[in-house]
Amino acid sequence: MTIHTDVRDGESRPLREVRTEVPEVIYVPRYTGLQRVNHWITAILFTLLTLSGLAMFTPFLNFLTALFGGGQATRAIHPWLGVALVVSFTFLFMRFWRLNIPNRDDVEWSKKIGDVVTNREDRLPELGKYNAGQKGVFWGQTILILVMFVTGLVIWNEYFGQATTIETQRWALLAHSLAAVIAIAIIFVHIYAGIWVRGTGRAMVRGTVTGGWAYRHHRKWLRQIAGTLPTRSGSVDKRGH
Amino acid sequence: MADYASLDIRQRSASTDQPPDIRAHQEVAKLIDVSKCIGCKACQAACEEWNDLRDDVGINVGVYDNPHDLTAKTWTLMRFTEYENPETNNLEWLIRKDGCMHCSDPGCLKACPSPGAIVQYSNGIVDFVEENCIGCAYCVKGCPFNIPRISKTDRKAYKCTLCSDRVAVGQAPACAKACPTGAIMFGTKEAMIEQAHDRVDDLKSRGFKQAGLYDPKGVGGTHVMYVLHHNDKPHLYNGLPDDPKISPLVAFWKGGAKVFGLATMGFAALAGFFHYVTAGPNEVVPEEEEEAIDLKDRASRNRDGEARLS
Amino acid sequence: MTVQVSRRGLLKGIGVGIAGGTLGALGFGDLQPAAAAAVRPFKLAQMRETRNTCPYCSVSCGVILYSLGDRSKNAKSAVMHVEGDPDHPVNRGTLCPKGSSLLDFIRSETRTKYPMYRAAGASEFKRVSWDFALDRIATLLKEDRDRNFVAKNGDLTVNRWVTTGFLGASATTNETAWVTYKTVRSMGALVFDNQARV
Amino acid sequence: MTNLWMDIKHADVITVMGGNAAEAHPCGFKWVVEAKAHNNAKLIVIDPRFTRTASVADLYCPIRQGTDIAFLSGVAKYLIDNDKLQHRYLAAYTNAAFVVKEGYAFDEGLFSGYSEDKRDYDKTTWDYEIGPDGYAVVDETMQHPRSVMQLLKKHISIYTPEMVERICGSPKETFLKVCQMIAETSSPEKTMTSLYALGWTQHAKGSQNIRSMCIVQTLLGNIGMLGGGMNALRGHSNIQGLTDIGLMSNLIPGYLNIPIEKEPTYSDYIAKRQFKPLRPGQMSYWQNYNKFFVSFQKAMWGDKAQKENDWAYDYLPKLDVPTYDIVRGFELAKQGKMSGYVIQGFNPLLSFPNRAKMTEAFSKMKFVVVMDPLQTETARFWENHGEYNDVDPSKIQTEVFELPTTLFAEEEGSLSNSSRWLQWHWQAQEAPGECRSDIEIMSALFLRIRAMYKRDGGAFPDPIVNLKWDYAISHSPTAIELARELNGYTLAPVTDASGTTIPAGKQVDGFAQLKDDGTTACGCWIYSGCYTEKGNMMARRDNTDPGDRGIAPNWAFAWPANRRVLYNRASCDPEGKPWSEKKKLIEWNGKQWVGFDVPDYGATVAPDKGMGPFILNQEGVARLWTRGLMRDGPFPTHYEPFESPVANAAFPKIKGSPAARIFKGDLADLGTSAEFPYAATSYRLTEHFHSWTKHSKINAILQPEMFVEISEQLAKEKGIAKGDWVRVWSKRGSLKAKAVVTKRIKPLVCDGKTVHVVGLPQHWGFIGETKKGWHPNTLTPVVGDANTETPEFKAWLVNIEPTSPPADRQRTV
Repeated sequence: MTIHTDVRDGESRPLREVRTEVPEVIYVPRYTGLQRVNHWITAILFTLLTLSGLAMFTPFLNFLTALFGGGQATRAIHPWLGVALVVSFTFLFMRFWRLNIPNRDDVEWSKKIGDVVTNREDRLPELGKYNAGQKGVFWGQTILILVMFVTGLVIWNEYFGQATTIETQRWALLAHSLAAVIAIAIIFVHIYAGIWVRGTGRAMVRGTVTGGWAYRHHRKWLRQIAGTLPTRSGSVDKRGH
Repeated sequence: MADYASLDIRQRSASTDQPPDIRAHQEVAKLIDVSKCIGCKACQAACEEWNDLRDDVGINVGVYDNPHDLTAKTWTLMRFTEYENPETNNLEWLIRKDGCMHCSDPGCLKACPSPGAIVQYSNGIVDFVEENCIGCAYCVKGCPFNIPRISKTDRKAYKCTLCSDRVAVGQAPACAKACPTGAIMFGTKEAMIEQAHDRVDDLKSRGFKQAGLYDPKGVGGTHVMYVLHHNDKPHLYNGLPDDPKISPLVAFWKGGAKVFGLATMGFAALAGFFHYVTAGPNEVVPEEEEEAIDLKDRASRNRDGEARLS
Repeated sequence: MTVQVSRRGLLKGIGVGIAGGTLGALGFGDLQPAAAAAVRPFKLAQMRETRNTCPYCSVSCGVILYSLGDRSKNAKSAVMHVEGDPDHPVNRGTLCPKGSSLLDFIRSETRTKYPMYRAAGASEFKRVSWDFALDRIATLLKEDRDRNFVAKNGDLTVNRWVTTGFLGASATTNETAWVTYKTVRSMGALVFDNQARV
Repeated sequence: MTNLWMDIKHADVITVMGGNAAEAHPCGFKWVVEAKAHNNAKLIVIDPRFTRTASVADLYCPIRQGTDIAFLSGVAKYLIDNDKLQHRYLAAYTNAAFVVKEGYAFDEGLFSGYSEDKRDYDKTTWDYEIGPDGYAVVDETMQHPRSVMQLLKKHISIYTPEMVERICGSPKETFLKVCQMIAETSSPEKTMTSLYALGWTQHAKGSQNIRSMCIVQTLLGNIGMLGGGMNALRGHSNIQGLTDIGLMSNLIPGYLNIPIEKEPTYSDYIAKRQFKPLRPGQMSYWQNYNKFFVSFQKAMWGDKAQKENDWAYDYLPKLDVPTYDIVRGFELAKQGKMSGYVIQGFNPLLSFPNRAKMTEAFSKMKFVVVMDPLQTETARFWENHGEYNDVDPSKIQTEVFELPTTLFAEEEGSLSNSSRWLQWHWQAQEAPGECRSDIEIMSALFLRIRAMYKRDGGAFPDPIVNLKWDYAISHSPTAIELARELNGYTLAPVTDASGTTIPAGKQVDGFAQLKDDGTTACGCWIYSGCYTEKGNMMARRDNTDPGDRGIAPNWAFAWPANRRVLYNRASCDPEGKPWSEKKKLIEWNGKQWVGFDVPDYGATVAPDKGMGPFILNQEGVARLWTRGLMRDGPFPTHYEPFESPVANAAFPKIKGSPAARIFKGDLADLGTSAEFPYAATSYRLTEHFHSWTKHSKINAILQPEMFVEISEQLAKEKGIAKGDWVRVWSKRGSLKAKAVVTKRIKPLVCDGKTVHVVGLPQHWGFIGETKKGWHPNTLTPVVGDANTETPEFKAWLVNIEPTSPPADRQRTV
């Protein structure tokens, strides 16, 4: 009798018993545990920063200060969250910047943005691990976070209140809030993309995507890594050879 | 009766409600007649005494100004300038009492993100409510006169209250009451403007052709006004702004930027929603799963093949 | 007295002020607390007023000392605030930076509170009782007077004592000055002067 | 002040010279600002520094400190040369027309009768020519070569604008502008007020500084007028009272004198003082001297002062020197001739010249007693405070007592301000700790001493054991008991001028009721009327001001006789009509003098009786020429300060003031302009009151640290930047301070030589809330005014250089 292996999560380990139901999909690893943790820390910090920042941005959202234990606490916590985010994001950046260098496909893809939004995937070029949209999010946030970090320090009265002129601080305040607004908007798109493109969330939750997902959205990438995927003999039988 | 001691609120920081606005109110004002001021600092002393403030005992840095700047514990300060008037070759010792101007259009209040941390009463006084202050120092950036200061100890913003506690019971501010020469007068804004005009006439008769009243329109007028011998050059008086107004940056940040921001974020959210409603989700079809499997199997076969060949 | 009256009026003033504020806030829930919180309560409302004279320069401005406690048996009075006396014809309520800070003179950290004695050669003061101090001083004075009193210069009666000096304080009252004059002169002291010299 | 604070609002010209009213008396200065705002007055400030007063002046004129006499004599010359005089006033109310004795002379800066070795004058030639009628000879035309007017012209002839510029360094044009503005007020309609303080008194010729302005004011007819007068702004809250009550070596309350050795009997004494009138019909108020004296003796010794024992005349000590003032006191102490000092609320270690000498003097005494509500440097002269008070306690054998006293808020009583108002104040709080009032302390000491003399006897116990001491609680006389003594009371039924009889044991209404027969007692005759049968006049608080004269006649009590403007008779012309309706004070209504103020004149004496308005003077008129009343001359003369950057341009031979007293050791301690090229002066700042408010936190915040002020030019020469530490030293000592480099001090050119002024404010010491520092008196010379012995704090010499911070400040800025 043959020893079956289960490759659902891309790794093979012996099963105690032979399985009668054979899975119809294969799973492709996309993110390691560490990468996921890093991403989610960044995501949580970003969310907290958004909430605390917006609370101080407009009276309509001032009620959000309640989440942080009141206005003073919000004012005190926000900059520290920012510092934490910068640290966390720096790791993220070091992990992914190479994969986000734009290439010819991205131009092609961007030209066909119409097909992208209308889900006409078949008309798009085959892509590597990331599409131009994702790269946009990556570089966009990189720049905006940098801006918010610098301007944030300038308006951090507790430690840098005397460091710059009030005029500089006025510029910083404006830049900080505008950058934030754009960053938040981008994150909305980022989140929506995760909802819109089914099967994406799994990548950041479980670390894998289905082969189909990879085939549909990042075929080039799939081809690159297909060879590295572990063997799965069961499939042959399934085809009745 | 017009009530200048009223605590009715005309404006309140970071609030959306409409304040009461039906009663007739007298605006009050403090008139600082620089031409009568001898820089004795009685106002500073009276301010610290009345408001129970005691700043640090500093050092001398080669000037009469002590403390050297406004602080959370020094709400008013005499600033001394030695000016040699090129027209008369006379030395003029220009001494200005610095402190909150209680603008009709207060930049601090506009900038403040904390509901009710800064209020403006119907009598014109702009007051900080430390209980509501979150210490963000936005008021510092909002103020065209560089007045508010953040306390190092409790991280709250402080400045002259125009002795709202005294005015509320019909008394003049401590500095105005103390001023030995009457360089600081207090009363209804009308009365103070009238008084200022008498003083300006007197100064003109004494050869100060440019004497005038400093009540800058850029901030909608102020409730602390100056009589200046050189109203054409306010900056002579230790950098009193010639034409103060709320910085366009602050104005945009608190105006346009807010709208733009909310719009942008709202748009992003809605765009997604409507896209979902129209285009719907982007789903993987079973064929693609199989394509993937084939693709993988092919890849693995090649791999095994290569293995055999070798 | 007029000031008293005006203060009474002022108490009413507080009523009016706050009433006005409350009315103003009616129906505007979040405004009213702000109004209340913004304005510190007027601290002089029930303080005792005592008329006094600024002790510094010879303009002798009228001051009103506001003190805690209404002089009832169990309340220990303490000056909490000093302000110009609006009735005074010269200062009309105004005060200079010294007068405005009188509170800090009254409450000075470096006030003397107990009789102190420094023995010859000692490097510090030590606290002593009034009786010790007064007995010792009286003895020193009498000893010196008895030793150095000059009754006659030749056949002229001169009755003078010029080996101990006395200095009067020009911030003390006329009454203090008079009692000082009496006691010092009765001893025949001539080395006697006061700040008017400078 | 001849006038009063509010009165200043009526002035047309205000001259602040020898003072800095805005800074030292801000609340009084308000009336100057009032005059400017509502009387279109012009303010002139003449000062070596552009002060806070100058900051609101219409005209500022720089002057080198110590040259005021030259400046003012120049003004007087201008007035005479340009006939800007109040002629009728001059003729009727001054001694301009009086003729001076043969033999009077003035030559090379010295008056007739000078003795080099005595440094003093024989003043016999300084008097009027007395006619056969026993009265002074007068030449109405003022043309007599020996008439005061002619002598004055001659005396001031040298002070031309050019000479004034040479001596004072005041630009000629500015000086002339000042003259023109002042001359305006020769019109009877206009008045000038002169506001001065220690900027004039603290010179070796302080009294003569004031005299020269008196001459100017008299020529202009500004004395006795609303908005005029000579107004000494004075120092402490009760400096006036302490002087009135005579807490001085040579005084008896009310400006009576302690007898001198050469007056062994009462008759010798009184003969020299009951001045007879020098002109027919004059009052010469001092004719009543004996009434005041006898009443004083009765207040002191009651029944023990009787006609038989010359009213206990022997109980009074007799002077062998003009005065045992503080300066002499500490000179004696330095010589080891003093056993101790009893000091009430006074900080002489800082307040007197030459700190080193003071420390030495204190260290030589057996005991020092300090009564004060604050810890003073004086009480701690023996305590080591690093370089701020570098002494070795173990080497100082002085017993020191620091007795805690109450302060103004903790006691009741009266203070006399510079307007001569006696104002009552009340207690607001109990004293902290074991503080006692000065009254209790002095009483306790006295009672102990009296007990010892009663028990063991001793040197001449009589004046002590017999001192009148009948207070309800003998160890704690009340302020009211003492005030009643000061006012005076009857010991037997007394009939006054109006014929009414006051029963025994009643308070007198005023000094007019005092007697020389022992039926009245009065502690201080000029205070008579302060506490009458009507009650405490000093506690009156009615501030109504009829006619808006700025008089408020029913507020407190003003001496003498509740009179607010002295010499107010002079506000009317000889016929008794006010010179100016606008400035009306009193007038003659045909039967008596009526008006807003108490007439300084016989209330019912008609104007045609020929009585002059200056009733305290024998002449009945104002003195342009002071006879022998001043030790250093009948006319003011320019003398340089004892330490001066330049020689006397007017009288090159003369150094300092010829008649000013200076002790040997102190003479040796004078520096030369070669060694110490810069003209130093010390003064107050508005943020502080002497060495007192450095104990008050707020004042310490407002002006935390000792500094010196120098011109930008001197700073450049010396390489000093603002805020730098500098060392300033004189022949007598050295101190460190921060440098304030300012445009408000400009180098002056005197007699072709550039003179740099160095200003040293005097508010810091080694105890209190402020940063530790030095007092300028570490450096000042010990030389007193010829008439008052007030030290020359305003003009002396120093050198200056950049330096390192004091040890305790090395780390900080």
